[in-house]
Amino acid sequence: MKIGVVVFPGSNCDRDMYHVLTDVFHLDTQYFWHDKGLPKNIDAVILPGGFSYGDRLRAGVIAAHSPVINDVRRLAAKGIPILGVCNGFQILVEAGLLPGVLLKNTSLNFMCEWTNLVVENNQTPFTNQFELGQKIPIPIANGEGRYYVDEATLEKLKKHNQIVFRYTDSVNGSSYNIAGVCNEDFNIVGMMPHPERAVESEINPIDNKPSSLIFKSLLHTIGVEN
Amino acid sequence: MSLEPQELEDLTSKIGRKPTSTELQIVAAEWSEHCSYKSSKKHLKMLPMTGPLVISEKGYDSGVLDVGGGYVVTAHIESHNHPSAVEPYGGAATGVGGVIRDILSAGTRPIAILDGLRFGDIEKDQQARWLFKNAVTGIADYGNCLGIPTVGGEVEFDKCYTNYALVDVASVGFGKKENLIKNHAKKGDLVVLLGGSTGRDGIGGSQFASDSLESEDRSAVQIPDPFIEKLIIEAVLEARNHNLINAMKDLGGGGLSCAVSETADALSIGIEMDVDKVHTREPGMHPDEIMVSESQERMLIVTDNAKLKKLQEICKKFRITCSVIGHVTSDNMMHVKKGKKTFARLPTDVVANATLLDRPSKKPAYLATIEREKKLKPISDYSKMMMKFLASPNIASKIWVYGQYDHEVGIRTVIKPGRDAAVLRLDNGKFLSVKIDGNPKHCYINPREGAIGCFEEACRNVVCTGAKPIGMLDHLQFGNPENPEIFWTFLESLKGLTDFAKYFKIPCVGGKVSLYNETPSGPIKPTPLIGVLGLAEKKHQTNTKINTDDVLIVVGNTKNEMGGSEYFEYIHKFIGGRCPVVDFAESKKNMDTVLDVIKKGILKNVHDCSKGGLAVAISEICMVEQIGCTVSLDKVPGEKLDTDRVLFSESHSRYLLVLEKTNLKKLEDILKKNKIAFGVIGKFGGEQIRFDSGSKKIMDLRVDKARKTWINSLRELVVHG
Amino acid sequence: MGTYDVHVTIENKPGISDPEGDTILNDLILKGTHSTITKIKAAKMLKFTIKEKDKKTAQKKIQEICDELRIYNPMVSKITIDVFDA
Amino acid sequence: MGTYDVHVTIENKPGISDPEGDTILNDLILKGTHSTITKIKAAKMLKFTIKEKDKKTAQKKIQEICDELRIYNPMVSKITIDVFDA
Ligand SMILES: Nc1ncnc2c1ncn2[C@@H]1O[C@H](COP(=O)(O)OP(=O)(O)O)[C@@H](O)[C@H]1O
Ligand SMILES: [Mg+2]
Repeated sequence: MKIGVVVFPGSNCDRDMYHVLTDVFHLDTQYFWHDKGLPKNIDAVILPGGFSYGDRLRAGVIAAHSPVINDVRRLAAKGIPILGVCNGFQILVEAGLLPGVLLKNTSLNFMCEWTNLVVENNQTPFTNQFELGQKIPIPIANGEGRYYVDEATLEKLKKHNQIVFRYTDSVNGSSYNIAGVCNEDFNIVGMMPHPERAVESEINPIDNKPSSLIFKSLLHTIGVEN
Repeated sequence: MSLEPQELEDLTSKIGRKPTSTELQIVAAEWSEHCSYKSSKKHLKMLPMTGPLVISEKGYDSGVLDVGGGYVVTAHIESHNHPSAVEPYGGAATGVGGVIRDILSAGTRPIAILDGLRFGDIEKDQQARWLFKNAVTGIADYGNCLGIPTVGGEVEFDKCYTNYALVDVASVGFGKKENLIKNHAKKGDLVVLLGGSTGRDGIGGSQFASDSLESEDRSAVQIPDPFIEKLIIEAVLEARNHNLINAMKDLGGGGLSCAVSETADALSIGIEMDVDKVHTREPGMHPDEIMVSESQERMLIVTDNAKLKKLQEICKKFRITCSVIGHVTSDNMMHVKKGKKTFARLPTDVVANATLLDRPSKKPAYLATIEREKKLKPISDYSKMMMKFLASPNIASKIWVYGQYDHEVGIRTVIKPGRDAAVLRLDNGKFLSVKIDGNPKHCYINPREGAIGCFEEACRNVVCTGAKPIGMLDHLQFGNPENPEIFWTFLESLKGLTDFAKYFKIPCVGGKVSLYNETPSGPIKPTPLIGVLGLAEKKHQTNTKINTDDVLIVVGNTKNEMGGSEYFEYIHKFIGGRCPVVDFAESKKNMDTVLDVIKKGILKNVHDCSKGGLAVAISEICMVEQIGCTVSLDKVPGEKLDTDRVLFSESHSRYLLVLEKTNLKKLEDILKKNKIAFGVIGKFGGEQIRFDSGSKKIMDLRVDKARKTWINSLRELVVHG
Repeated sequence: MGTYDVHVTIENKPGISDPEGDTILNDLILKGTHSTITKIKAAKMLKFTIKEKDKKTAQKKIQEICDELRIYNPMVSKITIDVFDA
Repeated sequence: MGTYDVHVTIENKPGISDPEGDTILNDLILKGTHSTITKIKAAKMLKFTIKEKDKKTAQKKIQEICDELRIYNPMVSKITIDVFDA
């Protein structure tokens, strides 16, 4: 069982994600540099947060053209679970693997704060251990985190159950308070908040259990007893 | 860009000939106040720099502390005042970049940033608001992009900074002791310049920092490139892991001139370099420009032939340029060539060691009368006054600032900004607590006691998290040192800090001096800034939920020390009076005892009492925890004072402790045994923050209203003016 | 072969909110005395220097690049391309 | 009285580096097959709609606003103002 953490120039949550996967959930995890390929026998791929290419032009757009994205696309088509967190989500969106777009927050500022999510789809590889409607206290940290889709697409997302997480409050002006979405097959999930920052009680001032379920869902999906 | 006539004479006699133009540029850069510390160096020696945990190694730009288990913590502090005053965004951002590279130079990974920001009166002054807003964005954009959390800092506004800005940045690094760069070099080793290209930007920057703002060269702006810096960090740490770095130094003020001469001098070697090998941003740069350019995001690395190829591969992976610009010689000379032609050839000890000065000092005349108080208008409605006070820029919550900083990245931040000190978990299972504090209002009234107060306040903040202070950083910011009155205030502050550091056995592990901080209307108030690092063996509960009937205790005496208080200055617009004085013995006793009771685990919340006095500190607990409290001012220990003085005195060495009623007896016993002055002053519950004196209600605020005002007012002020 | 300066202006499509422009207008301009300004729109510009055989080819080429590399996100933005002799 | 569109382009002064333009060029454009592009400079544009008596007044007014409200920092950036009939 192997999890890949893809690292782009400017990724900065890669080490945090790696720590959580290995030290907290004891998964066999490996870094993959953006200009290399991904092995075929990988069980899940995670695109961590950060500022790939310094967020220049638009967050995620330059990284979306990396060679590794072709492999992500290929693995995704085979149904392998893919998770993009924060900048990883922005990259997946820019690569066209997830719908919508992430715009500058309405505050125009970078925002680092704790928010609350509710789970809207508990059938993805990263949410199957949740109850529907379950709350997750979790931090966000982004400047371009305002999820936007037009009305027609929003209806489509609702219809196909592609909305995975919503904020309980209007945090940054996102359409329908969307914090995370998935593709039509449910195996690609993107979310702006940072689960890797919330799974350890030492640094989570509220409750670390809900965020842990994101990783436990993955363990369940790939068949690891933990 | 020039030497004083005396310095030119000095240089000529030391090298026995007339210097070339390149030599003049190099020496002028290195002998600037900023690089050479010529005014301050003699005196800085008084600070205690050693201790059981301090690791000193030649050529480090940051202090190193052994935190056990084979791990070290590094720390450094810098300011970027002049550049930030003209270009707040770029100036503040590159200030972050600079101090980060100091941490990296030791071979440690930067794990935290703290920022101290000071501007003019943002309520009235649009320029101050513009400076503030852009400096915050600059720090946010830089630190966030690097993925280094900004975990703490402070913000202060004072008229003395009108049309100016103080932007201080401290950084903390962490790593394995065995990975520290040993800084050694031998003949034939290669000198490599790594990172961003060298351009004309920032030329003259460090003399710029030593000249007053009016006469500055306004072309000296630097464009931040945090993306390159991030790649440099990763490349350097990977190179470190492969043992490819014999010695390393970051390029800061004075550019290549300083980096090359100081490296050579520290390692007792010579360096021969070729400016044609430096990767430049624009064609046709003159050797003088290349030598003094202060382009950001560059590191100087000494490696050797066997390691070069691997180093180049790593740089290529991280898409950063690295150029071999020279090699190590054994003649202790700094030899700068362009192709075959020599442009400078100077003994490194001459370049790196400016003649130190003994500046005259004289007690400033204003101090003779500053302690006299004038008659103040009595407060008719304390509740109303307090709401205004909570909304004032210095007292209001700084969430608008730290909410823009990623303070969680790196997943170490146990105690996040918004409390006292920040706490980071370390890989050895211990916890590091950090805080920076300054107080120009106190320091103006009494430079010695004010500086000591900043030091004690930073210690107090760290102690409030259950950590014991293990190291201090100082950043001494003053006006023009050629003015004996200013130089006197510098010396007084330094002496005070030294006395405190020695008494408490807290070594100074790093620091910086920034002089010539002059605004168009005169020098800034003395602004020493103190950073304190504390270590805790385990995580302590110092901010758990407060419930109804929990009790509030104040430790430490409240004294008649109103000078420089926010209350005098903001409410009464009065500068004067006696400023708070730290009683060392009392301070130590309180600190030790508070640490001791925190370790016993009987406290729910601990908060220090500082700016705004008891009234503000107690309100802060209530507003953060969203619970009311009824406080009896008669129970506050100390001499008998007027109500406003009890509420707003900023006496040091005071702590607020919150605990369950059932633990009160236990606590009282310990406090009594240790002969601590304390009072059981309040009881939590309800929705009001209420202060009583006897049966008289003095002040009564609704927690939710107070909280809303306190949290939002700074944002409102900045965003909507 | 000629060298051309090509300016690509990227701006939000009509109907997509522009908090940046709105903020400058409301918090900065209208706070002062400048009541003749009725609207502000923020945009981004990229100035390309390109060597192509003629203006038209330069324009076409840049349009291609912008589409292919997603210099703008067609879901929310549109671009305007202006070509000048360098 | 007329209504004018005023475009203000804010860009780094010559000689001052432009990391964003460089990254777009090196990491996006030149990674592909687009070798005819030799330079990219990033800039920001603000499009003002203003009611003034004539073009010249509109231009002057906008310049004033940009200076007074520090829409750009003259230390680092320069602005170009173009006025069009709305
Ligand atoms: N510029 C800043 N950057 C980051 N955090 C800040 C900044 N200013 C204030 N803070 C945080 O806000 C809290 C209150 O700051 P301050 O009022 O200076 O505390 P204290 O009075 O205890 O010294 C602290 O946690 C501090 O670290
Ligand atoms: Mg405090």
